[in-house]
Amino acid sequence: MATRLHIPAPPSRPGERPDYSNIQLPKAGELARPEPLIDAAEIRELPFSMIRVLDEGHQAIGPWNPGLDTGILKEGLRHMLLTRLFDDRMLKAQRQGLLTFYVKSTGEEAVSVAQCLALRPDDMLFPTYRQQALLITRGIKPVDMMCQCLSNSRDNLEGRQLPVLYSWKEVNFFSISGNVGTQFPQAVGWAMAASYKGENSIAASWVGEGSSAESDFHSALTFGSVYRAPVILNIVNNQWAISTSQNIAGGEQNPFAAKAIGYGIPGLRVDGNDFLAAYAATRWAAERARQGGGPTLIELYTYRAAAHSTSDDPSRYRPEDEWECWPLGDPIERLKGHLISMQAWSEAEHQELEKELAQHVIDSWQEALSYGTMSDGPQAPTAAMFEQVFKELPPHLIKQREQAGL
Amino acid sequence: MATRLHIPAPPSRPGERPDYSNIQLPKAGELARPEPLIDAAEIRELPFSMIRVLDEGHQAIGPWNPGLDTGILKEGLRHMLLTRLFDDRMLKAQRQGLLTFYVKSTGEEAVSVAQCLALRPDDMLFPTYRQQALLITRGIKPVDMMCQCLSNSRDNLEGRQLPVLYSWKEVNFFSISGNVGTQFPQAVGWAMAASYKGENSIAASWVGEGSSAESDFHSALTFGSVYRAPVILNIVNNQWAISTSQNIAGGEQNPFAAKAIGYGIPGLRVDGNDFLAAYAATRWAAERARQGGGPTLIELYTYRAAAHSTSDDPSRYRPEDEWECWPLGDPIERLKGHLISMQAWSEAEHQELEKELAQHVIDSWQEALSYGTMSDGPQAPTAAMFEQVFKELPPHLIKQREQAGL
Amino acid sequence: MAQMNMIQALNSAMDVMLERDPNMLIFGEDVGYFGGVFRCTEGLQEKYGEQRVFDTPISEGGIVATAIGMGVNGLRPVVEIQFSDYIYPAFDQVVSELARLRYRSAGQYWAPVTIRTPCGGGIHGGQTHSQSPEAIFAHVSGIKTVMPSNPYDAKGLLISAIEDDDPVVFFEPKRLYNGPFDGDTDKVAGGWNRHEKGEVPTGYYTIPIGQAAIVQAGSALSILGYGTMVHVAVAAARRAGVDAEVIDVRSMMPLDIDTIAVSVKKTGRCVIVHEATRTCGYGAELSAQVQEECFWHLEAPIQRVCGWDTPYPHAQEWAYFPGQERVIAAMHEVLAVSG
Amino acid sequence: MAQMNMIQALNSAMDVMLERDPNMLIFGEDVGYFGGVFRCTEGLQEKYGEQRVFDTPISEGGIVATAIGMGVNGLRPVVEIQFSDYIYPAFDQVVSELARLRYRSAGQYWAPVTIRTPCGGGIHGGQTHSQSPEAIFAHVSGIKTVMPSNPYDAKGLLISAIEDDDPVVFFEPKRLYNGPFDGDTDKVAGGWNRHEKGEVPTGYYTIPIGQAAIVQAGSALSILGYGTMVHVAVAAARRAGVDAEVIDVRSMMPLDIDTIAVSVKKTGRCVIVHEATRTCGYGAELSAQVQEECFWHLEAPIQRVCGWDTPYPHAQEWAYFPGQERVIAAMHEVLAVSG
Ligand SMILES: Cc1ncc(C[n+]2csc(CCOP(=O)(O)OP(=O)(O)O)c2C)c(N)n1
Ligand SMILES: Cc1ncc(C[n+]2csc(CCOP(=O)(O)OP(=O)(O)O)c2C)c(N)n1
Ligand SMILES: [Mg+2]
Ligand SMILES: [Mg+2]
Repeated sequence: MATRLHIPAPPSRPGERPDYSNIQLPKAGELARPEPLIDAAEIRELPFSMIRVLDEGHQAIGPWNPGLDTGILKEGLRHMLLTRLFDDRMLKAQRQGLLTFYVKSTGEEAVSVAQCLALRPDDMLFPTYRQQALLITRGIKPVDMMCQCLSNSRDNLEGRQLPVLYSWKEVNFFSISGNVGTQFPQAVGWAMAASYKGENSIAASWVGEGSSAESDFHSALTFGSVYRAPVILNIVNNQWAISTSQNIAGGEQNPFAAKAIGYGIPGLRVDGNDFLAAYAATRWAAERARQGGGPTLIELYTYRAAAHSTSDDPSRYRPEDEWECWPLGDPIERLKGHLISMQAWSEAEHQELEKELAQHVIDSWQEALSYGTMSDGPQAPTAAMFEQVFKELPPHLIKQREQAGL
Repeated sequence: MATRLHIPAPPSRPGERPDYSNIQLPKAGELARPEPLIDAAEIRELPFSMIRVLDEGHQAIGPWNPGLDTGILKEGLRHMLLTRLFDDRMLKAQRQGLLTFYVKSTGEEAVSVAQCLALRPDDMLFPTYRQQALLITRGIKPVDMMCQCLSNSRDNLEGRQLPVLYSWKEVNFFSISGNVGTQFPQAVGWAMAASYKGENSIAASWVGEGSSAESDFHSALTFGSVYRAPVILNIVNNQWAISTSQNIAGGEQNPFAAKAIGYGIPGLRVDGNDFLAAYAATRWAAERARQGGGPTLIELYTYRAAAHSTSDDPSRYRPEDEWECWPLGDPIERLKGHLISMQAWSEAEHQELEKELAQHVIDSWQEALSYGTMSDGPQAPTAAMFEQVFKELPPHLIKQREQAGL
Repeated sequence: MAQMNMIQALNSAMDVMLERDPNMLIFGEDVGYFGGVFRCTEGLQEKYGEQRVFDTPISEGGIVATAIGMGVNGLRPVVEIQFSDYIYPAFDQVVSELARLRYRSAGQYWAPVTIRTPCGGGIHGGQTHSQSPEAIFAHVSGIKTVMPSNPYDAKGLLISAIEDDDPVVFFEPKRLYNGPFDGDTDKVAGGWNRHEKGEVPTGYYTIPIGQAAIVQAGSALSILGYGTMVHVAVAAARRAGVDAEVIDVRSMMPLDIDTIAVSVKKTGRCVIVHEATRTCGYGAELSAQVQEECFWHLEAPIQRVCGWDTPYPHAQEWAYFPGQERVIAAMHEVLAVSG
Repeated sequence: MAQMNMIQALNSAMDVMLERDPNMLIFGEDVGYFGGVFRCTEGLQEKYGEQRVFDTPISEGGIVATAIGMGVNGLRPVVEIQFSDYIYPAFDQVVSELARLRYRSAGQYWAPVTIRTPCGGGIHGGQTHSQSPEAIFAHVSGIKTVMPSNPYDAKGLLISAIEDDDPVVFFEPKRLYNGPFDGDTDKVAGGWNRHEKGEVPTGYYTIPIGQAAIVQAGSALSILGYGTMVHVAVAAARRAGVDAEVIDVRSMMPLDIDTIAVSVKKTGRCVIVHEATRTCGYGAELSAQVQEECFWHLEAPIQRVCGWDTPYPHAQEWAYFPGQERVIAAMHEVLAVSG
C-alpha cells in the first residue's frame, strides 16, 4: 500500500467553528509536584500532562500552587494590564503610520510576567519579540520602549533596529534577534559561563513553538544537557506561527515539552494563561538550575490572540473568534478572578487600575512623541549607522562615513 | 550554591582498565515486540531497553527473533566477513601510501549488512562513510570500490571524491557527503517524494551518535514526523566520535533512541552487534513506514573497533583493549556462533569461507591496481575537474578549462 | 498579455509550471494555505492541492534538505525562504549539498531545486529583512544565481530556473514587488501598471539564465546593476542628464560578461551599483572582470556604489540605501576624468 | 625565541593567553583531551583543566552560539571549527548573531569570540577538507578576518585576535602547519626550521590586525596573496627571475589597502593570487580596490590567479591548485604589455 504525504491541518479554518476538542486539559491541582532535583528519568510523563493551579472557580489548588502573597499577584496583574494597554496603543500608533512595525503579545502576558517574577533580577533573559512584558516587569518605562519603537532621538538603539527588537542591558534583557531561535543556544552559553565563573545567576530563554523547529533548538538542548547548564528553556506554544498552526511544527504528534525527554532533562507543560502555574513551573526550574540540576524545558500553552504582527492578517487563515473559544481563557481575567476570589481585589479597584495605567500609557506616548518620530525629527542620529559595527571604526568605515557626508 | 561546568567523561582513558559497568544490558529475548503500526505513544519505554535476539549461547530467542532461514544468515555472514577483509586490505594500502585516506567499519559490520538485507533493493540508502557494507551487500564488487579509493581510471567518481565517499546510483546508494549529518533530512525529503508519487519504496539513513548533535538531525526528525515520511532514521552509536565519547554527544543522559519520543515517533534501541536484532528492528520499521506509519528512529548500539580513520590515533584517547572488553562482542563471531549452534555452519566451513574471501580481496586488489593508482597512472581524467559542476559547462568554466590547458 | 506586478508575475510562473509539470511542487514557511507572507503563492494550494503546495516547519535547513531529497527522487521542488536574511540556517545544505551533489557524484545525482527568496531593502525592514547576500552564493561553485528587476523578467526567469536541472537561487527584490522604485522616497510609489515590463504574457515563456539586458542604450558611460538598483540607475542618469547605458545584469552566475564588455568598451567608463555591502559584494567581481576585459578601453577608474559596510539600519534606511544622489556623484566622478 | 612550526606557534599563543586571562577558554570538536585533530590545542587541557579547555558535541552552530553567550557573560572564548569546510552549519550564528550583536544592541552587548579554523588545500583532502571561504566572511559586516602565512605571524595574529573585542575568524592554512609549501610537489616537504619565520618568541607579543606585510620588495610587479599562496608567489617569482614585490595581505578585514596601493603605484603591475574559487573570491575585492586606488598607475590589467570555479577535487588536486606555473604565466602576462 502506498503512502501519501501527510499534511497536518489546524483545528479550524476561516468560516469554520473553532474546534478545540482535541485539547486534553487535566484538572487544576491534579498533577504531583516532584522535588526540583529529582532524576529526570522519573518524570518522563510530566510533559504529557499540564501544570494547572487555578481551577474553574479561580481558586489556587494543588501541589504546584506557589502560595504567593497578594502583593506579588497584584504586581503581576498590573504588569500584565500595562503590557496589554501598551500593546494596544502601539498597534494604534502603527496604524497611524508612526511606527513601521509592531508585534503584540495579547493573550500571552502571563508567560512573561509570571516567569519574570519567578526569576531573580540578575538572571539573564534571552527573549523573542513577543516578550515585551519582561521589560515592563523589570521596570523599563513605557516611554523608553516607545522611543525605541519610534526610532527617535531617545531610542536606546539609535535607530538601528526594527521596532520591538529591544535590547536592555541594565535589566539583563538580551538584544532580540530578527532571526528566530538563535537566542536559545546563546542562553545556554551564557549559563555555561555562569557555571564557569561560579556565579549562581541563571539564564532563561524563550522561543515560539514554530521556531522550535529551527536547528538552534537542538543545539540549545544538546549543549544545555551535556554541560548541565543552569538555564530555563521555554517554548511559548501560542498555537500559531504566523499562518501555520502548531501542528505544522510537530504539535500534532506530541506536546513540545516532550522534546525534553530525549535530552534527559525535565520537560514541564504549563497552562500558560495561568499566572500561578507559570510562576510555579519557572520557580521549580530555577531552583533546579541554581542547585546544579541543569536545564529544564518548559512549554507554556497559550494562544496568540492578536495578529502575528502588523504585517499580518489572521482572518485569512483562522476563525476570527478562535480566541474567544480558547479553553484556557484570558490570563488577565483569570488572575483578576483569583484575586477577587481571595477578596484581595474588586471590580472597582480593577477599573481604577485600568484607568490609571491607560493614563500612564497616554502620558508616556505624549512624552515619547516629544522626543521625535521616525518621519518627523528629532530622530536617531544618522552617523550612528557607522558606529558599533566594530568597537572602533576601521579605516574603510571612516572613509565611507566621510563619503556619506557624516 | 554555585554550579560548575559539567564535562562528561568517557568510561575510561588510556592507561585505565576499560569499564563498561555503566551499560545496562537487558537479556536477549526479554523485550516485547509490538505491532509495527502501534501508536508511538504506547511504546515510549522501548528506547530505554534494548532489542536483543541472540543470547549468551548464541540462540535466537524471543518475540523479536526474525526467524530467518540459514541462507540469509550465511549471506549476511559472508558480507560481513568480506567487509572486514576488504577494510583490512584498504588500511594496508593506505599505509603503503597508495590511498590518501581510509575509514574502516570493523566491529560494526552487522549494522549495515543486517539492515540492508531487511530492506528492499528499491529502498534508497543515505549512508555515512562507515556504511561500506551496504555496497558489499547490494552486490557492488570490491574491485569497483577499490577503484574509487584509488582515484584511478575506473573510479566511478572520476577522482573527484576522497576515498570512501562513494556514490552508487545503480544500487540506490546515495552520494556520501564529507559534512556529517546532512543526509538525514535529505532522506526524509526522498521519502516524502515517494509518498507524493504514491510509490512504496522507503528511505533509510544513518548518522553516527556524534553527528546526531548536528542540526540536520533535528530537521530530519521534525520533517519526518510532521509529514509522516516513510523513512528509517538510524543512529549508529559506536561509542566514539573521533576522540570524544558518546557522553559528549548526550549519551550520558539518555539513550539516543529516546530522542524519538519528542517527535512522537517510535524509538528502538538495538544491540547493533546482534545481526538478528538489527535485522528485526529494521524489518519492523520498514513495515511501519511502508504502511503509512511514518518514520522510526533506531539506535544501533555498537563499538568502533578501529581508528576513526587513517588520520586518527585512538591510543591517545582510549584504552587499547577497550574493544576486547566490549560487552556486546564481535558481530561476526556472534552470527557465526549462532549458525554453528543451529548446526548450519562449522569452524571448517568458516575457515574455508574466510580463505575464499581473502583470495577474492587479493584478486580484486590486483585487478584494481591494474586500472591505476593516484600516484602512478592511469588516473581519473584531469578534465573531469570541470565537468558536473553544472549540467552543462557555462562560458566561464569553458574559459577556465582552456586556461588549464584541458 | 496581462497587467501584473512582480508578485503576480511570480505567481503566474509557478501556476504555469504546476500545470505543466506534475513533479513540480512548492513548499516553505506560510506558502500553503496562506499564500506566502508576500502572497507570491496565493491561490496555488487551493488550485493544486496541499500535496503540491504546502506549509513547512520553520527550519530553512530542513526546507532545503528535504527539497534536495525530493529532487533526487525525481521531483522539481520550488521552495521559498521567507526573507533572504533567513537563508543562513540553510547555508550548509545549499553550499555543501545542493551545490555540490552533481559534482561529487559525478553526475549520478542532482537536485533541480529552485530557492525563491525576497531580498533587498527599502521597506524599513531593518537589518534582518533587507539583506542582499547574492555575492555569497555567486562565490559557491555549482549554483546559479539570478535577480530580476521587473515582472516580465521575473516570470521568464523563474520558469527558466524551475526548468533548469541545476539549482538556482532566485532573488526577488522585494521593494519591486508592487511597483518600480527608483530611490526617490518623496515621490508617491507607483505600480507596475505604468511600466512596459508590467505587461506579462499569461502563458509559458522563458528568459534564459545567463543573459544580461540592456535597459537603455547610451554612450557616456555604462552602469551595471540588478534588481532595485536598475531603476535607481535609470532615474539617476535621467536626472543628471547623462547618456548612460544601463545594463541589468540579471544573472550573477553565470554572468553575461560579453554584453557588459561590449558596452564598457564602447563607453570607456563604468559605474557598478548594488544594495549589498561593498566589501566582497558582487560589484567587486564585476569590477574585476570589467577591468580584466576592458582595461585598454577604460578612461576612468570603475566606480562602485554600494550599501555601506554596515548592517542595514532601520531608521537610517535612506542614508544607507545607495540612492540617486550617490549614483549621480559616481557618474560625475567617472565623467570628470579623461584618460 | 624558539623553533616552532605553525601548530606549535598557535598552541603557544593559546597557552600564553590562557595563562594571562582567566576568562579565556577553548572549546570545539576534539580539542580537549585529544588536543585537536591537527594537535593545535595539545597539552592545554592537561595544563589548564577541563573547565577551560574542553570537547564539544559535533554541532558547529552550537559551538558558535554558546561562545556568543559566554562572550556576553564576560568570557573570551576561542573556538575551533575543525575544518573551515564545516563552518557553514554555524553560518547563521556567525552572520546574524556574532557579527551583528554589537551593532543591533548599540554596543550594549558584544562577544569577543575568536573562531580558529583550518582552511585551504594541498593535503589531498578533497572538496570538504580544502575550502577557503574567507571572501564570504569578509563580506559580512562586523567580523574581522585574518590568515597568517607563517608561525611568527600566526602566533602574533592569534593573540591579537583573542584580545580583540570584536569577533575574528582566524583562518589557518593547514598546508602550512608543518612547513612552508611553495606549490612544488616534487620537492620533499621541508619544515619551518629552515625558515626565519619559524623563529618565534615563547612569550607574549602581537601582530596588529589590519596590517599587510611586504614579504619581499621588488620593482617589476606586485603580487598580493595570503596564506599558502604567499610561498607559492615567492617561489614563482624566484623561478621566473622576476623582481616581484610580494605582499602578504594577512588581514582581509580590515584590509591594509595603503600598503598595497603604495606598492602597486610603484610597480604599476599587479597579480593577485588565492586558492579560493575565482568568482567573488577575495581577489575580486583586491582587484577592485587596487583599480580604484591605482588606476592611473596601472600599466597592465590586474591578473587574478585563483582556484578554478569548481569544488576542490581529490585526485586532480595539483591541476586545481594555483601553483607556480599559473602564477608565472600571470606575471608574464602583466609584464608583457606596456601601457
Ligand atoms: C530564521 C528565521 N526564519 C523565518 C523568520 C520569519 N518569521 C518571523 S516570526 C515567524 C513565526 C514564528 O512563530 P513562533 O515561533 O510560533 O512564534 P510566535 O510568533 O508565535 O510568537 C517567522 C516564520 C525569521 N524571523 N527568522
Ligand atoms: C559538519 C562536520 N563537522 C565536523 C566534521 C569532522 N568529523 C568527521 S567524522 C567526525 C566524527 C563523527 O562521529 P560519529 O558521528 O559518531 O560517527 P563515527 O565516525 O563514529 O562513525 C567529525 C567530527 C565533519 N565531517 N562534518
Ligand atoms: Mg507561535
Ligand atoms: Mg560514533
